[in-house]
Amino acid sequence: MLHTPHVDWFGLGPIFALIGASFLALLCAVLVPRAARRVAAAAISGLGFAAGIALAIWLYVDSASGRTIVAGTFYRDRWTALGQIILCAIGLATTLLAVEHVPGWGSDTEPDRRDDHVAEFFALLLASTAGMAFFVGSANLMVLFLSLEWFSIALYVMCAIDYDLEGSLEAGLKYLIVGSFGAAALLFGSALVYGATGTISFHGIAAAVAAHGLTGDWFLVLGLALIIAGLGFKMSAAPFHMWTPDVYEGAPTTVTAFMSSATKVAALLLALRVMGTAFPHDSHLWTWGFAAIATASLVVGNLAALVQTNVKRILAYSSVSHAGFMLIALSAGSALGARALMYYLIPYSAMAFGSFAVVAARERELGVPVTLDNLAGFGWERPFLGVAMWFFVFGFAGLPLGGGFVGKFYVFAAAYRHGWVWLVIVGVLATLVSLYYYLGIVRAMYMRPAEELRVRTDAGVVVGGGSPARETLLQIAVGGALAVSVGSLFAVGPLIELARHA
Amino acid sequence: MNATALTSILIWLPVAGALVIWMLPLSRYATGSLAVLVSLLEVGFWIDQATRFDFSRSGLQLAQQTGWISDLHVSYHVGVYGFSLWLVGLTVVAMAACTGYGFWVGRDRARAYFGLMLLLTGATVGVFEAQDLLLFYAFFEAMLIPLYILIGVWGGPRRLDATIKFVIYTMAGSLLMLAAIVVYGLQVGTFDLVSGPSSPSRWLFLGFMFAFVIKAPLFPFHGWLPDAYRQAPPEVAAVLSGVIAKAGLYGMLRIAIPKFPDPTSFYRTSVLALAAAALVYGSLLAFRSRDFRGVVAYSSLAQSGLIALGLFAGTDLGFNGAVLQMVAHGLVSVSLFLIAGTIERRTTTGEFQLLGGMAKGRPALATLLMTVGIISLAVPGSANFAGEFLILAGVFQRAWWWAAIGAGAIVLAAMYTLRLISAVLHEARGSTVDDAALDLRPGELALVVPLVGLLLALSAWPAGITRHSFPIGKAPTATVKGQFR
Amino acid sequence: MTGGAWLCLAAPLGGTIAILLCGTRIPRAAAGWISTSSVAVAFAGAIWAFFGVHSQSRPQIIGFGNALPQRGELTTAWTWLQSATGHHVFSVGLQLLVDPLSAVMMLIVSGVGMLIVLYSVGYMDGDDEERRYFAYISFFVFSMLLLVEGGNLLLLLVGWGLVGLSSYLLIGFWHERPSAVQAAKKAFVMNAVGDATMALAFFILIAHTHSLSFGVLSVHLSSTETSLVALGLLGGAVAKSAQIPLQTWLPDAMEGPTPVSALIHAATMVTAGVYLIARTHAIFEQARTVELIAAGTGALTLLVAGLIALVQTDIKRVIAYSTMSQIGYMFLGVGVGAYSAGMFHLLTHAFFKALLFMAAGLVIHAVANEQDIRKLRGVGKLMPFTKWCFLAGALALVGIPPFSGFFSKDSIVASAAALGTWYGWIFWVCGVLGALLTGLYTFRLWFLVFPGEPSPFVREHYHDHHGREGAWTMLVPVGILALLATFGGWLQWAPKWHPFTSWLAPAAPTLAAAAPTSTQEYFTSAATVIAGLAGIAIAWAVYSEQRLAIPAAPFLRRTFEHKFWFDELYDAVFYRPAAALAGVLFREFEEPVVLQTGPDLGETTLAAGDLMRRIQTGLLRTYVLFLAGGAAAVVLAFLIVR
Amino acid sequence: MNALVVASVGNGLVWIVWVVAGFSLLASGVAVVSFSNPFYSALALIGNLASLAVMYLLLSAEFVAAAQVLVYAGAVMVMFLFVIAYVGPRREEAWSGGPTWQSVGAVLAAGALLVEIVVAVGLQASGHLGSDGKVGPAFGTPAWIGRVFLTDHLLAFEITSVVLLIAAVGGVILGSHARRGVPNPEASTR
Amino acid sequence: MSGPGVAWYIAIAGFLFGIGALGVLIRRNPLIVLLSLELMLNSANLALIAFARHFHNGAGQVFALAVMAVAASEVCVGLGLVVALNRKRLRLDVDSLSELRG
Repeated sequence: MLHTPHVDWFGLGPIFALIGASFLALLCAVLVPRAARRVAAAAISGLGFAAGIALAIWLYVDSASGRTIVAGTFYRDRWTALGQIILCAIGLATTLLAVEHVPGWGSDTEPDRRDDHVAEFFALLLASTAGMAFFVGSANLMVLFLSLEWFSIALYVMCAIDYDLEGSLEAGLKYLIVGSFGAAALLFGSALVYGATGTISFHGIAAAVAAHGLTGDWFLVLGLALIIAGLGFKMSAAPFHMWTPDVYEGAPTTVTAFMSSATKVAALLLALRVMGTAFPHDSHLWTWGFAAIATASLVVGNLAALVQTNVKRILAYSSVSHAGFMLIALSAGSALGARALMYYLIPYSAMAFGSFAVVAARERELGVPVTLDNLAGFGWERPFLGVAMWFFVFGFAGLPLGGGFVGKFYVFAAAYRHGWVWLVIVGVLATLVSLYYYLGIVRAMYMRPAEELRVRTDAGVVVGGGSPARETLLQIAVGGALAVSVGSLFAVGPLIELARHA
Repeated sequence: MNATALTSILIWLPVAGALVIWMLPLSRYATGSLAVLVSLLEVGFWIDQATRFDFSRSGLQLAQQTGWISDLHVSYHVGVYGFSLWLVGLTVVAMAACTGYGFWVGRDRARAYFGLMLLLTGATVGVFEAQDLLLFYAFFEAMLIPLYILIGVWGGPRRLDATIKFVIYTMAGSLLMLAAIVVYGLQVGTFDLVSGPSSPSRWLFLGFMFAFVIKAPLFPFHGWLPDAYRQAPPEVAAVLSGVIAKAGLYGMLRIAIPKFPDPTSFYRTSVLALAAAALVYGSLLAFRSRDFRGVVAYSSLAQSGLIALGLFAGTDLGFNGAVLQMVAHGLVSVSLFLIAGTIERRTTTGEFQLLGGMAKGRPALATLLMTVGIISLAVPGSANFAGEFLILAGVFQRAWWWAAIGAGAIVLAAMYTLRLISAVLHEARGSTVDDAALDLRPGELALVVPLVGLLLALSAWPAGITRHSFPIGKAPTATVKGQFR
Repeated sequence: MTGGAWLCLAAPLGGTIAILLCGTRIPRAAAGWISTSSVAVAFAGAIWAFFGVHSQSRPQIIGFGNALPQRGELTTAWTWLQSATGHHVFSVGLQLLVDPLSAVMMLIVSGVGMLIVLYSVGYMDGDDEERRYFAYISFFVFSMLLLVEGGNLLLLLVGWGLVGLSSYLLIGFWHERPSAVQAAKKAFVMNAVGDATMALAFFILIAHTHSLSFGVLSVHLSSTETSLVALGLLGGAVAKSAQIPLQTWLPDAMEGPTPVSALIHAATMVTAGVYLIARTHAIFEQARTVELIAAGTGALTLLVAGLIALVQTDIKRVIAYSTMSQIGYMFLGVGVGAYSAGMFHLLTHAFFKALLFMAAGLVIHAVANEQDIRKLRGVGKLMPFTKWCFLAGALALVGIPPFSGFFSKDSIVASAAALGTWYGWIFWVCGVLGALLTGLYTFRLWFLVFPGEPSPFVREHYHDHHGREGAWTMLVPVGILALLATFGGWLQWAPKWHPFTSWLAPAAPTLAAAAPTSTQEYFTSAATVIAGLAGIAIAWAVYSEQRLAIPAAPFLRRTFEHKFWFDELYDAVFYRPAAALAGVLFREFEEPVVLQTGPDLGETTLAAGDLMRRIQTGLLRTYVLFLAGGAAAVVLAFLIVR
Repeated sequence: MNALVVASVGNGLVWIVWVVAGFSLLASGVAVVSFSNPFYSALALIGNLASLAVMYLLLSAEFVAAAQVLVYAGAVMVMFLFVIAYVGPRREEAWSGGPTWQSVGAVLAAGALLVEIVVAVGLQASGHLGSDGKVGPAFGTPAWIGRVFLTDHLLAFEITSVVLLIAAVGGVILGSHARRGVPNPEASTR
Repeated sequence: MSGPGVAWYIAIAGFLFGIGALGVLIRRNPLIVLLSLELMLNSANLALIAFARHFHNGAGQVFALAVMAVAASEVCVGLGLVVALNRKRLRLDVDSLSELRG
């Protein structure tokens, strides 16, 4: 007499694929001999993500009309599917990036434990992606919170997985504590919203607000504010961004690449969904709220990035500023804004991942943190990576080398449609400031005189990247990112169609 | 071949060339010759385009349009008008010469270098052919990227500051233009330049003009100019002052003036004042500056001012003169910078104290520099004279004092140009000028002589451009008022 | 006849191009011969054109825009410049005009030019950049012919500018000499001023008539505009013809080789101003005041130049000032409206002034390029031929009958008298005084240089050319010109026969007001001749026999030596202020403001960035604090707005 | 059965219990934050949890209360105490230093949040909150909870398990002693 | 039922939340910071339960239970980190973890 709800297994397909792969990878850790473990786990992870992409695409094609499944707790629609495609793609790229240099290897001085936690790393990668895949589809506050914690916890561990390095541990702890605080805020907010409306499902909330005229309800407003704060933390928007540079710098670069792209995608997509479906009647509040947060992010991110020398920090701050740009789209609170955000996310995630991947490559060949100084000459030694990097940073800067250009254009258009010329101006000025450090990276890679190329590493003096290991898979990953970021400039039409139907 | 395809080919052929160069591991020599070949092909295609162009018809010609960003009505729309045809011609010719120069001096990191030069060619042609605001903006920005790297990598000792300054300045302008583009496009519902209606908004006009006056540049927005022109490699400086600067002026002619008629007339006096200021100020500073490139740099500031005078005079003579002057001055400054480059290669400097007496025993160098210099000071009968005469005659019809200022500036131009010529060629031999400093080599002649030849041809028949920049038999002002439709 | 015109124009240009292209592949001398022959061909073309006009019996309407019947023909090669303007089309063709006036000028330019180029073959022999010289000089002849043949105002301006250019090139021919380069620049810039004023005048015409054909000169504009146009043209003429106030470049221009001085700065280019006024007399007659200003300028210049010439010690500079003063006469002539008289003086002046320069050139050439007349005493004894030729030129210059100057100069002064107004008589007096001065400085030069025993310097430095006073290429032209200077004036004696005037009548008819009666002619001739003789007598008394001592007037002498301080004036009023202004602008505006603003803004931004960095303390609690604070802020805002 | 209890003791007693529980809740909370020795803080937290459980009972959520006691006071706190013991007691002055604006800001921010919430509650209480009626006897019973878990919130239930698993893996990765590079004297001594 | 209304419970929860936040903000010992985080989560739980009571629906209680599990997981990872820190012989003081800054 217990009516368990019908579970749409296919609707959860991508997630199950990822979870399954995750478990398999975990099994590798114990079953597969150490020699083969890395390859096996990597292969499983790759296949898992591939399967995820495939299923997500199928899902996109199949679910033209969105609906909720499993007792209205999860959305099965193109929106979710699209998000899952992007996330799985990032995961796949991360796998490629990780294979040849898995975080958690510890230092090379101990060859006997070079494969420490290899399988676990891939398991966590898959698991966190699965969590995000859940996150973007969650249909009520509880699932939202749980899936958030799901991928957050996985990320905490991934950040700290290089625990022989103090920086990694520090990053992990900072992320954990700040993140838990943010989660607590979000949770309390959810509780208050629940208290105001008596339900936790997005649709229910909107319905209740409409029904009882709760638009200005104290608890509702309070909860909304706290939820925004919690999400703002995840998308690392100012002033909730402070953890970002430290964690991005401290975490293994592979993980950073994954976080900087995937987390933002998930957080922004979800924020858009929540605001749109659960709080449409309070848009007068959250549009302004997000506009303010966007402005703060643009100002803080760009200004702080100007004075950095560590490339990972620069990129971290730039990701803060880009959170600002995407929040402009979000704050427009219109269909155009949604499309703008959807579109922006594609080239952005590609560029963010790609740029960190390039940094990772440099880091691996030098063995020291990458700074503007020891980036000198990189462009000439590794032409492909160099070109890719300047495509990425110019794309970040909104120069027409990639989708970033059209993305900015879209965002501004959305802002103007919403009647916010001032926000357009802010964005424009922010872009102008950002040029300085983006150009700085290119300058470091190409324009420094040769004698600056000698860098000191703990392994003594090496001429920058004297004979770097050829990391084919890494280059493939970067190439993919490059293809996406450039391709999105030309394929604007189709991508927008995707977004429009989502 | 399909005539309209030419328009796109002119843009994308060099880009494709750049990609090929980056993909294939060619030798320096092969790379260079490939690049030169492509740039010559460009010239060929342009000639083909010019022959297919119907100068008597009004409206856009050889146009191509395909959707790009459908929901905001942004499209890939390219085509040419009479005047843009001439500017495209200027671009391909100048780029061919400059690429050739790079080949001749054997720039290191050849693949990167020539790829960027080709990229620059494509982007610049795109600026002059784009008929959609966003596309125009894209190309306008795309020019910056190769320029940034070209100056920053192959430039002079203080190149880093120069590049940052240059890019930030120009981007400051063009980003405001982006804002203006967004607003305009969403207001009128299309980003298409041909079908887009005119707008009365002064703010938008200022937004566009800000980008153009920085690019051109006009006084006092030329803060980036002296460093960039001094630090860039000579051939890039040539492109900068000869072609890129014209993009700003082209923007005024193609967008600012026709799309914003009321603001144009409202701000006419102010813009004319800026232009006149640039003319006089540039000439004065050119007269005092102590090195070859300094003189040319400030003189091109002055020339931009002059052309802007012609454009904003809003008279038929002014428009025709401005177009002619754009082309003529483009050729002149390209030749001058290339000659400056050859001189710097021989003497390692452009400082006037260290130069002098180079005419002795270097007839080719002397003759070419003399010829170009004379043309650039607009001696009556030269193409530049024709241009300046029309411009000033045109602006005279607006108000006599503009023409008076211009006439005064012509005298100043004579002063600084002659100073330049004699500082390099005449009087006692400079300390850096030794017998090792040979006369121009055949390769260099092959680069400069064609340019000078074009200038002389243009001097013999300036009407060739003034008659064919706007539909024959239709007054330019009418054409502009009608937004070139 | 147009064929002749085109041939006349094309030949020298062809010569230039040929010499340029051949470069060092031909011997130096060959360049000279190419140049000479090209100018000779031009002369042939000129003759062809002349007889073409001559044979054209009836006046006919030619494409002037105005329907006045003229003699001559207008021929267009192609449209040089064209632009719509309003409903009209402003179009300028590359067109030549052959009419009595231009025919005469073509003859003078190509004829005298031919002789002088031939002379240069000898004179420049051995200079290691001979080829460049001949390329330049042929280019000058081309430009000058373009000037006189140009069929519309713009083309005239083109020729106008090109002669200025070639004059610049030739003055600065010896470009190792700083003085030469300076002089060249000075000449060019001062002419550029003239070009600018002409251009402004043209702008007015375009604005009102949409055309620059000569015809528009006779259309009626408002009196102000007419005067402005005339003033603009006058400015050009004054600059080109080295009249006050733009005269200072001419003496410096003597830095160029002597043949250049003979051709450009005596015979042809400097007289272009006279031609311009004669050509555009229609507008000047509409603005009579301006025309009289021109006359006044001439009168003033001829006196000032004469006075300065008295104290010059450089043989060429003396002649240069005499040129200025003679052109002053011409301006006086065309100014009062006696165009034919002015043009006639232009013709004779071309003969005798070229002669004087070239004779001087012979001397300079023979004594190792020494030009200081105080060292050259008695050179005549060694160079008899030169001596007599020079004497002929000198007498012609002073205007002693039967030498040519007498016929031309006197009718100018006479036509001044013919005005009969007060200023007319002032002009007349000036003219007569000028004759006195002319006699004085000319024969000062003569007595100082030629007669008497050769000075030791001369003996020491004199070297003949294979037993002759110079190469035959130099002597022949001098001889021919001596004959022309002597008999050329008989072409017209105003009171009795005047073919020249009637020839010019269709193109530039003399104003009735300026047509002197025979009595005025005789009277004036007597006055001027007496004045001239007086001048000669004084010169003889002072410089030959030392009968008289020069009155010690130090102030006057200094004034004359400083050329009335015109150079100093311009330096102080124009050049220095401009240079100073440029310097100030650079120091006070360009560097601190224009170049610095960007970097300053950048610094400020970076400082702000540094602040951000300091907030990023690395302390976990700070981060949580910002998270909490941010949350609190958002909550507060929402609670307030809600 | 608890429903009977509540019914029998009546309002007054409920109020008293609530006040006592609430007081101990806040007091223990403050204690957690202010003890300098983590061990005491942990103990204080246990007290805190206990009083929370009482609150839950008052709110007729027996199952949650029970879970609270078992999961928290049981598992979690034990884990805490183990770690504290392993790390060894370390004293730390209660109020950390750092930049002065830091401490001030800390108090301000926390205070601001607190005040905002309480104010909202106050304003809300005047609104539709306040009232509340009877609940069915089944409310809050394990069975009922179980049903809810397996019907409406099946997904949440599943997710929770995954989260726990991931946390376990993470704990293993981070905490595992296996083949530690850094020598650990304590480990050897132990 | 009678007795204190939901509002009172929420007020308590608010206080608890504030206290927890304060703890996270001012304490330097990671263990105590973790404890403070527990306080915050618990305050949310209290609110949830109270609202569940108010609305008579189970979501709140289920949510609370889930939160407990989550809290446990967080603690698990957090303690793992603390152990790792301790193993690296680092002071248990979050302020000492300021290598990454600027």
